[in-house]
Amino acid sequence: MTLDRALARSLLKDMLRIRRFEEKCAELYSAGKIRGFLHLYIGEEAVAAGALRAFGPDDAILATYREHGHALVRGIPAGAVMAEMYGKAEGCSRGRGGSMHIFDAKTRFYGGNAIVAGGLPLAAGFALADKLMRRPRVTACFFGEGAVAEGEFHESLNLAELWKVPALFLCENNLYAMGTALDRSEADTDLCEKARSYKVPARSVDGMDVVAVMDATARAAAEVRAGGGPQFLEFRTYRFRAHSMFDAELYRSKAEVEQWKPRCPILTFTNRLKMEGLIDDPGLAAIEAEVADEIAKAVAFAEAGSWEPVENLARHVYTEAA
Amino acid sequence: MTLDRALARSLLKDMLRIRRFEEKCAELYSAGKIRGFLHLYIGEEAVAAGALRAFGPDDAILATYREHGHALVRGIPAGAVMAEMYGKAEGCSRGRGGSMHIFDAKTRFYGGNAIVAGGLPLAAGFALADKLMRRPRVTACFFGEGAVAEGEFHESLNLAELWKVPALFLCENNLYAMGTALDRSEADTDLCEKARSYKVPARSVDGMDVVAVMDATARAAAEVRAGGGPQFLEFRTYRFRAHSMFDAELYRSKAEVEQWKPRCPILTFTNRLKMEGLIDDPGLAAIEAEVADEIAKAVAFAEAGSWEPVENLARHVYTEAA
Amino acid sequence: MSTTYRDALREALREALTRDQRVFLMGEDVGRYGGSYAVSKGLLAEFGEERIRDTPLSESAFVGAGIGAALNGMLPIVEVMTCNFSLLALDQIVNNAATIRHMSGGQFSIPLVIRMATGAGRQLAAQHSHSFEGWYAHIPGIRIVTPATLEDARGMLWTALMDPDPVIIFENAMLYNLEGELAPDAGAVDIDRAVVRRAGQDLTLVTYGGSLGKTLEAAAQLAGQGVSAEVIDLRTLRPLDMATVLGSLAKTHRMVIVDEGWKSGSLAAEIMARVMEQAFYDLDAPIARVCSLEVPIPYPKHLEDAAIPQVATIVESALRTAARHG
Amino acid sequence: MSTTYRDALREALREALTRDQRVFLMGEDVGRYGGSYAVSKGLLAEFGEERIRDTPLSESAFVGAGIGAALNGMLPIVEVMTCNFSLLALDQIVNNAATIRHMSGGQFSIPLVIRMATGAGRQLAAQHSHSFEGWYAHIPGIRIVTPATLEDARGMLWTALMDPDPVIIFENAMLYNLEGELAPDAGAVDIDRAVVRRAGQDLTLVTYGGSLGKTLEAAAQLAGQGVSAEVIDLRTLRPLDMATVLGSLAKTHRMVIVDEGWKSGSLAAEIMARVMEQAFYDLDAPIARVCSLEVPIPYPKHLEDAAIPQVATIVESALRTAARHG
Ligand SMILES: Cc1ncc(C[n+]2csc(CCOP(=O)(O)OP(=O)(O)O)c2C)c(N)n1
Ligand SMILES: Cc1ncc(C[n+]2csc(CCOP(=O)(O)OP(=O)(O)O)c2C)c(N)n1
Ligand SMILES: [Mg+2]
Ligand SMILES: [Mg+2]
Repeated sequence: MTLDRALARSLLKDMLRIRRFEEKCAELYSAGKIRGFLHLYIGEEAVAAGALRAFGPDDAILATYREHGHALVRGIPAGAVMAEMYGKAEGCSRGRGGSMHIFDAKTRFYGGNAIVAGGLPLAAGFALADKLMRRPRVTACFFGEGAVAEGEFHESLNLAELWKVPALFLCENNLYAMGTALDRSEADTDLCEKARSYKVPARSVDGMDVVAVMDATARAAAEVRAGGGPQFLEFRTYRFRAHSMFDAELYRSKAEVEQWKPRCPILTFTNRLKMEGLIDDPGLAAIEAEVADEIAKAVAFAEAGSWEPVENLARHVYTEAA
Repeated sequence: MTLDRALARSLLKDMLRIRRFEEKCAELYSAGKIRGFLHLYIGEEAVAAGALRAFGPDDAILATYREHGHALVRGIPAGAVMAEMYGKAEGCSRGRGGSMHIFDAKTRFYGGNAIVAGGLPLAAGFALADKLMRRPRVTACFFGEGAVAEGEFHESLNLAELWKVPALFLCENNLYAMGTALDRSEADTDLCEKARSYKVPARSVDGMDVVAVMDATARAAAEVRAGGGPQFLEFRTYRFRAHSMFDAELYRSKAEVEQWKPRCPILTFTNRLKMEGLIDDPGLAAIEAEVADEIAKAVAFAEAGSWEPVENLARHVYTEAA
Repeated sequence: MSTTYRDALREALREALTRDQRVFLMGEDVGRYGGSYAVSKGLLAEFGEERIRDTPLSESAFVGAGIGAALNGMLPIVEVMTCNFSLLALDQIVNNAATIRHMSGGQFSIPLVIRMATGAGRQLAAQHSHSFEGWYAHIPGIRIVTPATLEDARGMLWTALMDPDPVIIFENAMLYNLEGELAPDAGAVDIDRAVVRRAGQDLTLVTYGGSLGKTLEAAAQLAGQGVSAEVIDLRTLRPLDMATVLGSLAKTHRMVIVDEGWKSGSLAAEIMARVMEQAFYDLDAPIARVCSLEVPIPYPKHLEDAAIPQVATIVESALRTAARHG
Repeated sequence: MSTTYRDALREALREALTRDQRVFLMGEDVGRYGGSYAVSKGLLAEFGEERIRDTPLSESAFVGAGIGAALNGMLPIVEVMTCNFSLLALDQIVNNAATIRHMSGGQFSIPLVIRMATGAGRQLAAQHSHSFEGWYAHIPGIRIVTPATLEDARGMLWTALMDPDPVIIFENAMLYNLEGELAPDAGAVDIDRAVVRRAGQDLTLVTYGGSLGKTLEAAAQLAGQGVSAEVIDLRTLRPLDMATVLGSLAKTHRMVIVDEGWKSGSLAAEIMARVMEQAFYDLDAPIARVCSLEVPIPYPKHLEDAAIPQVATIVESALRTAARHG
């Protein structure tokens, strides 16, 4: 398809926001400002940036522990996300969740789930609620290809199709689950075939191409919203960084990673836009400047944030009496 | 295939042993001699009778709570099975398991599992052990079609195929899981397709035809034993009785059950044998007499059995020091 | 009016389904089969398939779906056929239902109710006889209730549904046939307080769920032997209403806890620990507990009986405790 | 020789794999990745893919497969990456591993070892910080061990493998980097007995696993304040070695239990209950417990610290208990 200039810029900017935000996170991790597990999405930005455009404010998003990108694109303010990474009370989860547990009621962003496949049953139920209430909403559930081996994938896809609920299952196939390559975890690496064994319509999409992701998700979401039942999309992508900050990457070669680098979704999209005359170097620099500014402000916001008082630790285990 | 007389007689006798044994069990349940849950296999006899011939004494059998038939055909003495149903110390599980938990080390019969799909992960591991030890053995795992919806099915089939272990997954599709019809529990009712989504070779077999069951299982077991990896067989069958003694059968009509009755595996096989001249009425009567005798002795054995002393209750939670 | 525990539960379901369109029931065989313990019999015809939903055998997914539906505005009631199978859904219960509120900084409520049968006594053997309610009470973020009477069977569901947090209702399978009188206008009950089911002076018997009947029977026998036992029904195992327990202890100074869970790590242990922390000097004798023997529950009646609390063992333990010097 | 807890565990794995061909290790990322805590790093190269088996993300199936393999003659070691994920496999552990021996009348052994990381302290937040070892200790039919020292990290595995019943080894994740001296000939250790890690007169501190270090540190601080604390490392949480615990209590008459599990229904509660049952009159003061706060463990350091036992809270509790009158 041909892109208009505004959309092109916006897609590129979203990818850059994720990339630069996470590069900053990696830095802040080294500086000890961010702790615990930090899972970077670098290399996979086209998926969040392309897919999330398909959803409106009433739709619900469920993601994994590798969800900074989704949070930013969904519209959670970068400051609130960064403050969450710091563990500050101004974070979107009041700092309690950290990198892996980004939640935001306003944008209907329901985590941030650190149990692999833990979000899939939730998604089936989310979508069921909308169906029962006759609300034309879609539940978008992101997960990695590692989740496909878990029983929850099987049970949830079956349930979703059996009940024809408006859920869209979005599999980010980056070829590895920690150190386990897909062909070492699935007897049949054709993930769409699996979805189809529940009669769930399924498609594979080039997850390094933000436009392809956007188009495929828009189409699938529209069909799901129209009441056609759940769908499954596989985004073929690649993670450029280690699984987490603790990962020594013994399981893949540097050469393999380098081979993927030319397919970097930001690089290829930028090239395309340049070729099509949709962006030029000053335009690019302007985006980078805006992004840098947003991130600098987010860091400042997080730095200026406060620590939740220890007295509040036991609050919100249960609902507090009004 | 043409049957020889001895084999024909033996197959028929095995089915009759199950049928008469369970009819007796139902009687004994009414009399209060058997308690708890009792799941009858009546109508499905061709599966156990036909399938179990494929396995030798070194193979391992795992079954469900609907396993009296498998236990008898596998060669656990009817007396030990009946004593188990009574809860007597002479039962094959010392009476502790009852109807749902028949175990027998001698015949390598590993339960008797009352958690739906609970045996599938075990089977993958059983077979893995044989593969690692280079033993040409097969692990046979029986389960109902209801188990297919559980995550354990998905995880176990994937693991088995990924590791190419010598397991044979034997699905007894009697169309209902308690009161839930297959098309109300599976978005796609083609169970073989599911197995194939893990690359596990799969076939559907008429589970009301003891010879078809025998042939299909023999072929599959031979291939599994030869190192070809796991296989899946679906036996299409039907349960004539209620799910358990507590089931009011609200979920299916009497007419539906009656429609299946002419396909009774014992009836059809007897007719076939008569037509082929492989059995006559006196021959049939002789089998019935042998079976009646075996069951009468089993009941007498169970009746004469003893109750395990209460002092032994806590034994065998852990291995006892030698 | 005369009714049963089962019918009282069904009335509660019917009321909830009628009162609020956000309520629906789902679980294995709750619809066509009528519920494995016939609790939901007839509801499918009355409320239709959308609201009485049979699920496939997929405990993790349908419990998780209940959590998701609750997060998205519904008031789901999920039936897990028995607590024995709930282990398959435990990840969803612990890591999602019990956790999302706190982990998200209090942004989300999960007004979910999970019902499950619990307990031994029907000769269903090792994989169908667990009493996990006390064990579940270890988990912060959920509430555990154990209706032991017709009133509570009738009334706890609505209260639980109105609780914005997840509540698990454990129904002891031996109670379904319990018969008795129930006021025609019986409705929601408080689930914050334990209740004194029988007043007494000499000794406090603390129990809940399936053991209440046995404990009351033991108290009656003890009265015949000159020991006046007060019987407390905890009703809610998490959070525990220690005020009622300690109030009784302040009067009797002696206590026996009856709890069908396995002894080690039982709820009974927790109550003993709390008494030690909060009212040690009120004790005239050590607290005793009557729990299940630490074995997978066996099938034969005599062994099953010997494995779980019985009237005789309760009486025996109470007499010993009453006689002990502090 | 100087080593770490992690290396000691690896040595134990290496020894087991070398000594017995029936031993194999399986779990998520134990092979190519080297183990999520690098415990099995290098073992794939040494022992090959058959014996160091990476599994898909399928906790229920691969734990169940371990049980099946053990039933069929192997000595499997299954690594569940962390105990947080073990809930997905709990049905297999409870309903098969812990149950088959008893339910079959003693016919079958399941010589399986399951290893899992446990505990908080690394800012991994609510879904990655559970301490479930005390909770698992409720289940009859399994043994629970918690190596807290280099010797035990090195020695418990082989003993566990030789146990014909299933053993779960909980490795506190904060211990992996623990450094110290280990005898070059260190080998299998007894897992039946608790151990006195520091002798004392005034007070008994009972603990295990990740809290041992903090408790010893607290004891050192207490010594500075004139309180002589004896420190007991339980080592095995099921079955409990109460003889060692009560032996110490008979001397000190006062006790504090340090246990990273959530307080309600903690292992600490069980020990308090057992002391009440078995040695009530030895107590000069109520036993106190220092447990985790009943919250999903939050991410920020200051809140995580506040949620789990710390040296200061142990010292404080010990001083209060030492000062209390019986
Ligand atoms: C149930 C469960 N098991 C194991 C883990 C540990 N773990 C965290 S991420 C991960 C790999 C997941 O891979 P994938 O689903 O492909 O997502 P990716 O990290 O590649 O985005 C593993 C094994 C976990 N968090 N949850
Ligand atoms: C995990 C689990 N969930 C629920 C049950 C209760 N239950 C026992 S048998 C059964 C139906 C199983 O159907 P299927 O697998 O088709 O076997 P069949 O009884 O038809 O032989 C159910 C739901 C159980 N035993 N285990
Ligand atoms: Mg991946
Ligand atoms: Mg069936």
